[in-house]
Amino acid sequence: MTDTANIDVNVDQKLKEAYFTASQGQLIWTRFKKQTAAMVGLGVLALLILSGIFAPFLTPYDPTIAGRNKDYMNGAPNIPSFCDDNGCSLRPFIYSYDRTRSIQTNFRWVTETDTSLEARRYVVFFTQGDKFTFAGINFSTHLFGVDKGKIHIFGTDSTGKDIYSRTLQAINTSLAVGTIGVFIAFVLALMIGGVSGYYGGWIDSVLQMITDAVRTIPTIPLFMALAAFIPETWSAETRFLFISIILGFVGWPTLARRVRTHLLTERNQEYVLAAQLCGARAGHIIRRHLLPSFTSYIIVDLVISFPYMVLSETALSFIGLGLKDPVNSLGVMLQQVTSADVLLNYQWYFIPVFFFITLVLAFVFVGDGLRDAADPYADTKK
Amino acid sequence: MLQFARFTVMRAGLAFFTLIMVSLIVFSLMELVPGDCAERYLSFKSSQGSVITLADIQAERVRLGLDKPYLVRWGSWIINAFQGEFGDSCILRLNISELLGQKFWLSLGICLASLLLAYLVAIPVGIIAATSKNPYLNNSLRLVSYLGLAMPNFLLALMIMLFSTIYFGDTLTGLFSKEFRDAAWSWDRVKDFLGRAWLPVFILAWSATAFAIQTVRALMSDEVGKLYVVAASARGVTGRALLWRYPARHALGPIINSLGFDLNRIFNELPIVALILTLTEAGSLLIEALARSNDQQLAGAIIFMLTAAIVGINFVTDIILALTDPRVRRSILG
Amino acid sequence: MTKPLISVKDLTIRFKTDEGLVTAVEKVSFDIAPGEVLGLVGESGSGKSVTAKALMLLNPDNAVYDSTSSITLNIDDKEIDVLSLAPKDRLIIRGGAVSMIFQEPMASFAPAITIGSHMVEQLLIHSDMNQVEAKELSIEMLARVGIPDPAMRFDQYAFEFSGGMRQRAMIAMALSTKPKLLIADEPTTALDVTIQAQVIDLMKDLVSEYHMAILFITHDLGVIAQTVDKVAVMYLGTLVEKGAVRQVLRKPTHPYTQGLMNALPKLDELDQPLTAIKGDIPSPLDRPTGCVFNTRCPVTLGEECETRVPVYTSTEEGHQVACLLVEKEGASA
Amino acid sequence: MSEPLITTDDLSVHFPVRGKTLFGPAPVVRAVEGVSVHIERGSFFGLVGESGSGKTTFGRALLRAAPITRGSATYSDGDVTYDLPSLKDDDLREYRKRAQLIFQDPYAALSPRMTVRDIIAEPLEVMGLTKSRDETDTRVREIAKKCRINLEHLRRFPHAFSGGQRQRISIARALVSEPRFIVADESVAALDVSIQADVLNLLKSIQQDMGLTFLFISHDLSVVAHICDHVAVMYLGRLVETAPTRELFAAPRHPYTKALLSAIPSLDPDDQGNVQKLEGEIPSPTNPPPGCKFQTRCPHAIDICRQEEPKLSHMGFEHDVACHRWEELAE
Repeated sequence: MTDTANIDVNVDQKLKEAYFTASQGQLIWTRFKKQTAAMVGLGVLALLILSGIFAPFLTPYDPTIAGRNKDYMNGAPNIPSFCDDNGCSLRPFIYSYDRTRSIQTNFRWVTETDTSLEARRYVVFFTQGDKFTFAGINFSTHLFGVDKGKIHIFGTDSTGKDIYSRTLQAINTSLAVGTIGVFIAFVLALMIGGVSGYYGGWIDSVLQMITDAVRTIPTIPLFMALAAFIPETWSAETRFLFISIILGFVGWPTLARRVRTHLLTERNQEYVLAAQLCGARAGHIIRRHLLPSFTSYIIVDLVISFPYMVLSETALSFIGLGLKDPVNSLGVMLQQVTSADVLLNYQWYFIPVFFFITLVLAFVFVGDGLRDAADPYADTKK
Repeated sequence: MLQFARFTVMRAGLAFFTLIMVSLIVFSLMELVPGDCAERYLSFKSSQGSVITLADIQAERVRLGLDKPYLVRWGSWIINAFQGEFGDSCILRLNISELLGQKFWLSLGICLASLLLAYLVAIPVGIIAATSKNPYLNNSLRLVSYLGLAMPNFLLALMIMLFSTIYFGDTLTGLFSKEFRDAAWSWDRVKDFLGRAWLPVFILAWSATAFAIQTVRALMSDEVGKLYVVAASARGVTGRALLWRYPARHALGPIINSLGFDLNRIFNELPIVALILTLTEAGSLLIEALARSNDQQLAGAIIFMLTAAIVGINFVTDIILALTDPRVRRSILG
Repeated sequence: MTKPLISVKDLTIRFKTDEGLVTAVEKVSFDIAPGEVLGLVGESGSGKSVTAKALMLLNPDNAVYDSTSSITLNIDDKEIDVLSLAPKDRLIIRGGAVSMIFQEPMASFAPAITIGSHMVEQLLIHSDMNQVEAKELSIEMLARVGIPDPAMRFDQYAFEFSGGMRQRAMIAMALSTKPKLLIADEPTTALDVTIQAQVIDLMKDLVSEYHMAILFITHDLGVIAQTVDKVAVMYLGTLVEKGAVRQVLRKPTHPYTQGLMNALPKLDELDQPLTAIKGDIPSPLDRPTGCVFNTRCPVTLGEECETRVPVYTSTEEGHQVACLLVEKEGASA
Repeated sequence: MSEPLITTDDLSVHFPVRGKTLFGPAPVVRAVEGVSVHIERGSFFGLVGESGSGKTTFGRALLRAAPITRGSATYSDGDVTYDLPSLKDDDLREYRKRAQLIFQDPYAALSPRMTVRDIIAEPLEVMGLTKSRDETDTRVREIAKKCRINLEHLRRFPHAFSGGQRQRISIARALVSEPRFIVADESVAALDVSIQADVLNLLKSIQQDMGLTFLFISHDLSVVAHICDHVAVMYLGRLVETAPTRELFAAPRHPYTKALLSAIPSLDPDDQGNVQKLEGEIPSPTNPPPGCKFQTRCPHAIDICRQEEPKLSHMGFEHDVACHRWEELAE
């Protein structure tokens, strides 16, 4: 009896010591873990990011025109199944199909599926397919495919490109645009907000006026005006880079304001004064006190501003000013749902929309959770 | 009173300065874009079949004053802009103020209506979210407001349009029915306008509401936890009086303060929504100028006017705050 | 014998937190007679503010009152069970018969509402006065608490008042409904010592004028000595000693009260070294078992103090102490 | 009489008020105005005043953490002598080793992102006082032991500690560079009574052990009376009275000191104190009254007090007072 009590006390003591020796990062993580919504968001986000990064491997086909299926344009999703009238199989399969278009069908594609046993196309894993380059090495292995013909689990678009492959690729692109945009905005914000907050005084006043002026300009119209002048001759990659850069350039003022506010509050903390009274130079104070106290806030800010970058990119691509084929982005994917035809006949075009919404929601929830977890007053609010 | 007048003048000066800064930024960006108005117009002409020589371009440049130094051109542009005169459009060759005229005000009206709608919804909902102790209600309100962020306006617009096309046979697009499009203002035209304008207003308000709910909720949560609310309930103030007279009233200041930036956000969405709903009367010029014809004169004018509207709103809200909030009044009057 | 104005019995308050239930106040009992001033002394975390707020049901929603707890208010021959008051009946304890003044007068006035408007609002809630009468009475009250030019001050905001004036206005407001019990939560702590003296003087005057009872909460034994009739000493949510002010301050009996007295720098005994109480105040999260003071007690009996909760022993008429040592001495004597 | 460690003469600190003034000269807060004191080596010098008296600013000016507008301040510990207003770079850094500050708020003064060991070691590393990590660790341990910090706690973060423990960490950090002069700014004000005594005793014993000189800033006269040898009283940026502790508490001369003393509530319920209650409140330092700064609240103010500012006059053994009427009032 007393033994177990002692063990309990020991465990208790260990837990306490762990809490006492936990750094700020660990404490934030502990608080973050308590929030179910944020944890779910984080899981979903991690999944989406990973599938974006490993898109070439996870998807069976090349997402550009090179990987198109000429025989299956505007094709409905093929859902693999295990059983049908002809019995069950341990390996999931889809059916072969035959598509025809003639005057009898009003020139629409009509798909006839052959549900016979012989026409089954079995799903195979780690199959060889389109070549892709990942981390500088050429691969041709894909997670799955079918033994004959092609499989399109999200269907295909009007040119026969696999929507599943395009979607994962699009996530990758949108994340990349967002990352570059956020990074540029962040560097600008850190420089301008940093100078403003660290020096204060009239430098601060002038920089604040400029920041405020930039903040009042509605960014998307401005952005449209700029993007409209992108020469048609630019390659898709150049466009991609240019758009990310513009996103960064219009996104900095809000971040800069926050950097400045953090810096101003942090700079006046007593422990910074204590370091100054030790004779610490500016470099030491920035490295040892300002930056560490800052990173948690900055990470929160970055995560929160990320979905807006993705949204802006989407909006631009949506009106046709952003990215173009062969670069896939979520905005490009979203643009394709704009016709009534899609809603009536090709509803699978909407699948990427759900990915998009999920991605933004995941970011927002993670950002929110991080903000609450990093809030030093979160404990006292209870 | 004198101090207040001084504050107003100073604040107006600041607004003026902001506008000048903005004009410089906008003007410079327009300048950075490759090609100038003369080239653009003449290349447009040449695509129409006229034969254009380099000398023609040069002559056109001189005519438009494009040969003058950058700062001089900016100076004359800004002076004209403050008189509401933006010169002629590059491509359309029409006077921009005439071209924009009513259309700009219609756009502004729609945006302001969306802002109003957003806060009409967001204030009660935000207050409920901040004060309710029901975790389910709280979480579902949160999810809805996040959906407002994650579901972009253009998608929503598209969905509504497609559904209405399919189920009602009416695209709900445009701001006027055909018969009223070019008619003079009349009561019927107003009715027609209102019957159609609600959709863009609703769509623009959609994500604005989501933002506004977040703002209201955060501000209210801050205020609700303050000691003066406890003190008020210790004096027997209860129910709605405790909510409205105390935290809500004090959260109002920052909300009013943020109106200008909310308007900014709505302006951001305007061109895209306008494009989808083919709001030809109000938004087409924007799209036309910004995205299609590369008309830098027109684009500059539109962005400048939008920004001027925001700066104007910011000015007005600051004055309102100074008039209504004793704390702000005190910091101004010293 | 007259009934006490308010009678608190076995008040136990726990807070629901992520770490489980945290006990803030345990088995606190005291009475306040009409016109009597009771001082509640304790350091941070002692639960004195939580106790006071319980009298007005002002604790946040995660506070749980133990079922054995009772707070009874006797007003005009009526017994009011405070803890079971329905929300609509709470006016009597919220500014009616019970009023409260807070430690930070700046934070307890809404910043964008005038002082006068606060006062009128309260009067309109608690009396059948009209706007004009309420304003007249409010200005009268402001004048009574020594605020110069009250008619002008009536229309000002809290930030236009100085610290001392704010606390005076707070007192004027609390008294305007003529409460039977005034709860004063550290009313002078945020003030400078010369201003504190003014406010204490004012409160003493008002007590005799209005004949109301006061629950005076503070951590400052000097303020207690100058203002109250009876004292209750709290430590970590428990009342360790209570009695008349002269009894407790002249013959402190509980080791904690003794420790507090010894730790206090006294102007008339400059040569006496200060004796600190060893250790730190434990967090309410790990409240000691047995006697709550056993972790810091200089005369602890060891295991017995760690396991058995002491009961109150009377050392003299009206002077009660919760300490096992005193219990034993009492038994042997 | 031993040598002074700190000598100030007519020391003044003015701050411009940041605000919206377009026209006319910016208003100035005269936080400290013409203060002259001697702080003897090895003494525990108390500085008392209410909020707005400028006591904190004065302490910070001596550490060069607030700008000295006018007057002189000299530090002289026998080895070196520094003229504080003109200290530059190297000398300033050298001075920082000799003069340190202990803060009021034990929560704000410790970086939440550093372990206790790192916090205490920071001055050593910044000043380059130790050569190796081992040496640093040894020094940290020594000082931690002196400040009664559990050595096992060195790897913890500040959030693990209560106010009293944090204050001890703060003290350890101030002492680790072995300074000669410590400014303790309201260092026990935020602590509970039972903890406060412990920290006061610690400060006193350390001062005696290490032969330090303390400038102890406080609003609490009884604490000052207990721990200090010499007390100076400030009011609205001015020094109004300074004397050895015993002398000051036995025979206060300035009406403000008297009022301050009588305002302390006595622990004896039957001792209502000799009535010396002050009317009104301390005026704003942006707009101080003319003449004697205390005249608006002084019960003895006469015409001269409203017109002329009294000088600090030497009235006895180390006892100075700034009052026009102290001689009449003493009778």
